[in-house]
Amino acid sequence: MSVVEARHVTKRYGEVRALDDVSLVFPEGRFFALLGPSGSGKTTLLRAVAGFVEPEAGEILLDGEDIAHTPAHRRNIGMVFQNYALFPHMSVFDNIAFGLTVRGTSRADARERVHRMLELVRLPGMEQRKPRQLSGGQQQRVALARALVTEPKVLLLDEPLGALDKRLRQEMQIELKQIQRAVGITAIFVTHDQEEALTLSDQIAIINEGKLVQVGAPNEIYENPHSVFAAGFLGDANILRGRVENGIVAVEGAGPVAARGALPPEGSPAVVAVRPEKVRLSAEASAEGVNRIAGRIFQAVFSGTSVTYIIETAVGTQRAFRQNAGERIYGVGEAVVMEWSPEHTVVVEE
Amino acid sequence: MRKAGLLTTAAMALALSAGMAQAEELHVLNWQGYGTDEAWAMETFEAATGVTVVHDYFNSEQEMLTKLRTSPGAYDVILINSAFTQQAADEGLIQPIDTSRLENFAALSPGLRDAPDLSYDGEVYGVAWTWGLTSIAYDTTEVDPGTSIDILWDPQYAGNVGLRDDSVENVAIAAIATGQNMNDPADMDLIREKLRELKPQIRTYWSSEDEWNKEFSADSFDVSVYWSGSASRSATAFNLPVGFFIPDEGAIAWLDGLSIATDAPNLDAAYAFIDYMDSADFYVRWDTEAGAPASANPSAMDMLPDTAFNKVVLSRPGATDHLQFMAPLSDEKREEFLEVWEETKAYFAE
Amino acid sequence: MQTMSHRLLPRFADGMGRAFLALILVFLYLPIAVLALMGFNESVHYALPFEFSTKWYEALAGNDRLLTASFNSVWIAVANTVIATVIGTMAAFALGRFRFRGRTVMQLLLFPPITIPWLIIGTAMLVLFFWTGVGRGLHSMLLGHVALSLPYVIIVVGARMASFGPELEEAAASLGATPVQAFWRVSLPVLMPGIVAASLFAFAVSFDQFVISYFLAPPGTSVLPVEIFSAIRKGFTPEVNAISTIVIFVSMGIMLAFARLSKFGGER
Amino acid sequence: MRAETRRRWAIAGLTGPAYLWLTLTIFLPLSAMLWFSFQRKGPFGRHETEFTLKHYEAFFTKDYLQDLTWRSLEMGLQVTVICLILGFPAAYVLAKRIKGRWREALFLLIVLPFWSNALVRIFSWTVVLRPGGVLDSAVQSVFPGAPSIDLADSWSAVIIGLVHSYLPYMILTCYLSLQAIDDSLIEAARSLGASALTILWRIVLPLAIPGLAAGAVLIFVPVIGSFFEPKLLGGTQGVVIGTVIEEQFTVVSNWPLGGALSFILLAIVLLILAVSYPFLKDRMRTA
Repeated sequence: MSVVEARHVTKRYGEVRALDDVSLVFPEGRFFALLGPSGSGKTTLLRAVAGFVEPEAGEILLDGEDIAHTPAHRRNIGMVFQNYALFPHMSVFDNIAFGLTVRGTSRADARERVHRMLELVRLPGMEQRKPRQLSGGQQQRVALARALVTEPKVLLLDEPLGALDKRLRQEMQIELKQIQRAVGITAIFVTHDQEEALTLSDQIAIINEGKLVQVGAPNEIYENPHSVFAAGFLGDANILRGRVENGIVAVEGAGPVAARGALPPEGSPAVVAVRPEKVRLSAEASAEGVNRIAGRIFQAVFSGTSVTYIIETAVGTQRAFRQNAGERIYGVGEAVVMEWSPEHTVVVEE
Repeated sequence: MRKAGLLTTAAMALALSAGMAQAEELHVLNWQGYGTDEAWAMETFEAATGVTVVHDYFNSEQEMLTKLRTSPGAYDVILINSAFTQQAADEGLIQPIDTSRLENFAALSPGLRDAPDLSYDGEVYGVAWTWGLTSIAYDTTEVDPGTSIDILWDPQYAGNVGLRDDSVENVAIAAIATGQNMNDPADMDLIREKLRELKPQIRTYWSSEDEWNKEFSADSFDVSVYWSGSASRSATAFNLPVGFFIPDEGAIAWLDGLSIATDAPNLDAAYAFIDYMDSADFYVRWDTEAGAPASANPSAMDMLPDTAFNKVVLSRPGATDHLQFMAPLSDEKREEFLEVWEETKAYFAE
Repeated sequence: MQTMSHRLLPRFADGMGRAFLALILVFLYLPIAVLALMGFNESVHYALPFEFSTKWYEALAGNDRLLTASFNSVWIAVANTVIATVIGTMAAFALGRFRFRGRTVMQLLLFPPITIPWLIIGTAMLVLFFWTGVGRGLHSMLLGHVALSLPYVIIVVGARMASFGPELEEAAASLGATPVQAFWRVSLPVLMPGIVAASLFAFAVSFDQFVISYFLAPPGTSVLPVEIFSAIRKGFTPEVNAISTIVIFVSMGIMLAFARLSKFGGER
Repeated sequence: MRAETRRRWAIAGLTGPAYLWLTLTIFLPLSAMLWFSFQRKGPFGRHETEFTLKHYEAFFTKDYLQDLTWRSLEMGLQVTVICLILGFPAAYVLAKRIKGRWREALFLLIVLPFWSNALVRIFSWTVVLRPGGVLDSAVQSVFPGAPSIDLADSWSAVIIGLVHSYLPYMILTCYLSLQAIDDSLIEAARSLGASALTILWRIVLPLAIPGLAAGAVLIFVPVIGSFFEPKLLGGTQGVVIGTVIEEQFTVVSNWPLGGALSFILLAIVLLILAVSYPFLKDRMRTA
């Protein structure tokens, strides 16, 4: 098990800063997600760890040793590519054994280890198939086996599940996590899919425009986003903008909002975020009091286990999410009042 | 605008059709640079008759025959080596000549004029024009030629001898060197052996007069089989130190005649042109300005200065005693000669 | 220090690669440069040392034969390119898009014109054209050139065809395009780089075609390669270099124009 | 049924012109030539048609024809291998090491020599290679007193001239197949610990096989049938089966023998392709 660390890594493409002074620690044995929209620089960071991108400044440490300028093939890193990058001219066996044979592992030993890997990814007996004879999910597993067979210090995954359909994707997410745990390897993966990041990872780093936005455990970021971007990119959020007045946030058209934690100084603007599932709805006509907004149901999206309401209010469209626990379901056009506790109101940066 | 355009088009069409009717053309098929296409000669002829001379060229006798066969009605006058005249007549490619229409015919040297090879079925098909020798040329600054054909085999000139890549010519040389009739050698094995002995002598083949001049200038050979007319040109027009001699064993002589194609579109001009070609006026200017083989017209030969190349070469006592004239060869003979020569070349290349 | 060497090595290899490419270019252009230079050399025998002269270019201006031949060459090459590209692309499209009986045979039939020495094809054409009364001439040369260019066009466009499936046309059809519209608006633009490459091939095959032209050239008319061949055999003068140099520069211009108009040779 | 009929018409309409053209100008004349190769005499002159195998027999009874055929095959092999050794790395550098505008410009530069006249280029080589020529003079001016370089009229000259003529084919075909290799495959191999050499040998080369094979065929086949390059550059060494075939047509009108030798050459080419096909087929499909 190894620890990877990026220190002040900067990389520019022409005028564009793909990575701007990013420092991050990828702890041992954890599944770490780099989450961000496309073009955010998350892939550049992954490729810098892999050795395909040479940073202009900064260090990349693998177990304390700077590897920023070590060629990729000397880093002992396993990587799963977006489209798997399986060698089309080689059999499954040759693909998986490739990393072993280039290291001079004996054929018998390689056979043994490839066999074990295929068991691990649940593809026993597939050695002689060619990549084009495999399904997408099978190709994904072969790519994983190939990346793991050399017992690398780190496993890198570049949008590994992007090419699979939803159902297969959910299966593979669970399996990937299991395999990672079983092997106990430090894993870093890049995704733009928040749900995938939440499901798979022990730690998430949100990246935007080459900069680190927030790092933490999934629930930590979820419950405590530091910025509007973090709140909106990981999960859904109702954003309210106001001004600090008398130790409370006054939002024009919605009344006062009490929030958890420290507020900006008196008189300055403040932004708060509330997760839709934290919002309660009632049919009361009056909306007096703290953390209450009156509105009208614009749309109710029913999905069996839950209902998502889209509500028109004086401060724009807001959302509320209710488990289908037998409560009454509001119809379109009904007047409602949204209500939530100050505990669930987070002050965020713009 | 439109009217003007119409007018020009009409004028152009008129000019074109008029031009077609008026400009009489004579189509000549010959080797390139072989007398008939001297610019001044064509101008003289056009001035006298109003007929424009247009040339097409061939690079081998077979090509000349192929062109005649595949383009009936395209040519008027054709230069044909007397060894091929009968074949062309036999295939119906050329027509018998009414010698009474040629003023200069009577003045031609009888031996050449009445050469049997120029006649077929009792009629004249080729008008004797020029004759010449294929013999040995040498670099006057480097070589003392002696009088024997064995100079080609002399180890002193190993790697310094030039041959033309031509089967009939080389078989003939070997036949002369072994004292045989070059048109019907009795002992082909002897010829084969003699040719093989040339292996250390030869470095490259030449295929045209121009190439000969270039190779000679680049010092690729000092002794070479060559044509008398070309040697004359190399010496007079190009100022190369070329000597030419007829060995005691003999040399190859050839006779070129002018013939008229079967469907010649411009018969009158053809007769006029042939007559002009056999005139002393034409020949003397050709030989003195460019260099030419010997003329079939003795009065033309007489008008040359005594220092003229052809006169010098032919004036050596006994020079013309052992000349062998190229005779028509059957297809089988040609094929046999070619096979011997190709086999020899393969041996040279080993 | 160790990290430094890692950093240098790929750059060093890159430099070596570029140097190698440069050497290849030198090799490719050496005779062409010599050819161009000799067109400005005084000596008719290509003798060195070099003496500058423009006399061969002056002579060229008066050499109707060579100029007419060049004109014929360009004319045939252009006509050939148009015909071969159009009917070759049609065939390549059908071979690439449809599966039908005889398709493999048709693809195999493209190889004889490439594999059989042109000499043999040329003489064979001569005989057949003579017998059937087609005869010799610019028209029969054009017949021959198109035949030799077709396999190249079909193969090159076919390769491009293989790079995309029928989905694009299906998408167009689903949007209401007729097959013909789908071809013009979707397939053709996607095929374009292949078609451009193929047409350049066709142009080159024709423009440099010596053997076929040699056999099919009618009396009195000729094309550039045939003239050059005759010139090599009978009195090769630097005029030939001069015209070749002009040809190279003109074709360089055509190529560059093509390259600007298309993505030929760039990213796929 | 109507769709099927329409499809048939489309196929016929699209392939018709090209294949009709090829039939009239290639296959019919070649059939005529094949027929002649079994005749005693060529198409001209007056004679009876007479079936004979003698032109094919000639090949098997005359050693020099076999020797020269072998020589041509050797020439084809040498030229192909040298083009491969020079062309593949050049294509690799071009496809994988050079980006953007430069790549396009260099690509154009490499294909441009196609548009110069082959005969004149071959002739230029004689000026370059002869003693006292360009190469010799250049070497002499850099190393005065060095032994004179004389490559003219030799087998090497033939090989150099042919490599020069055909190298762009190899670069072109290799470039196209190298460009099609996804960079992520190379990165995958690097991440698995493969050195540059291993990647070249185990990933790039196998995947570039179609390009290499296409280049090899496009070079090997015309080279073994070539005749004017050996003739102009080779001196006494420039004798190959191509020159023999040419002479059957131009020196004597022995079209039957020329045709027979050509068809034998064609048979050898097809045999070589057939033998290498099973090996190539597998490679072609995956890539």
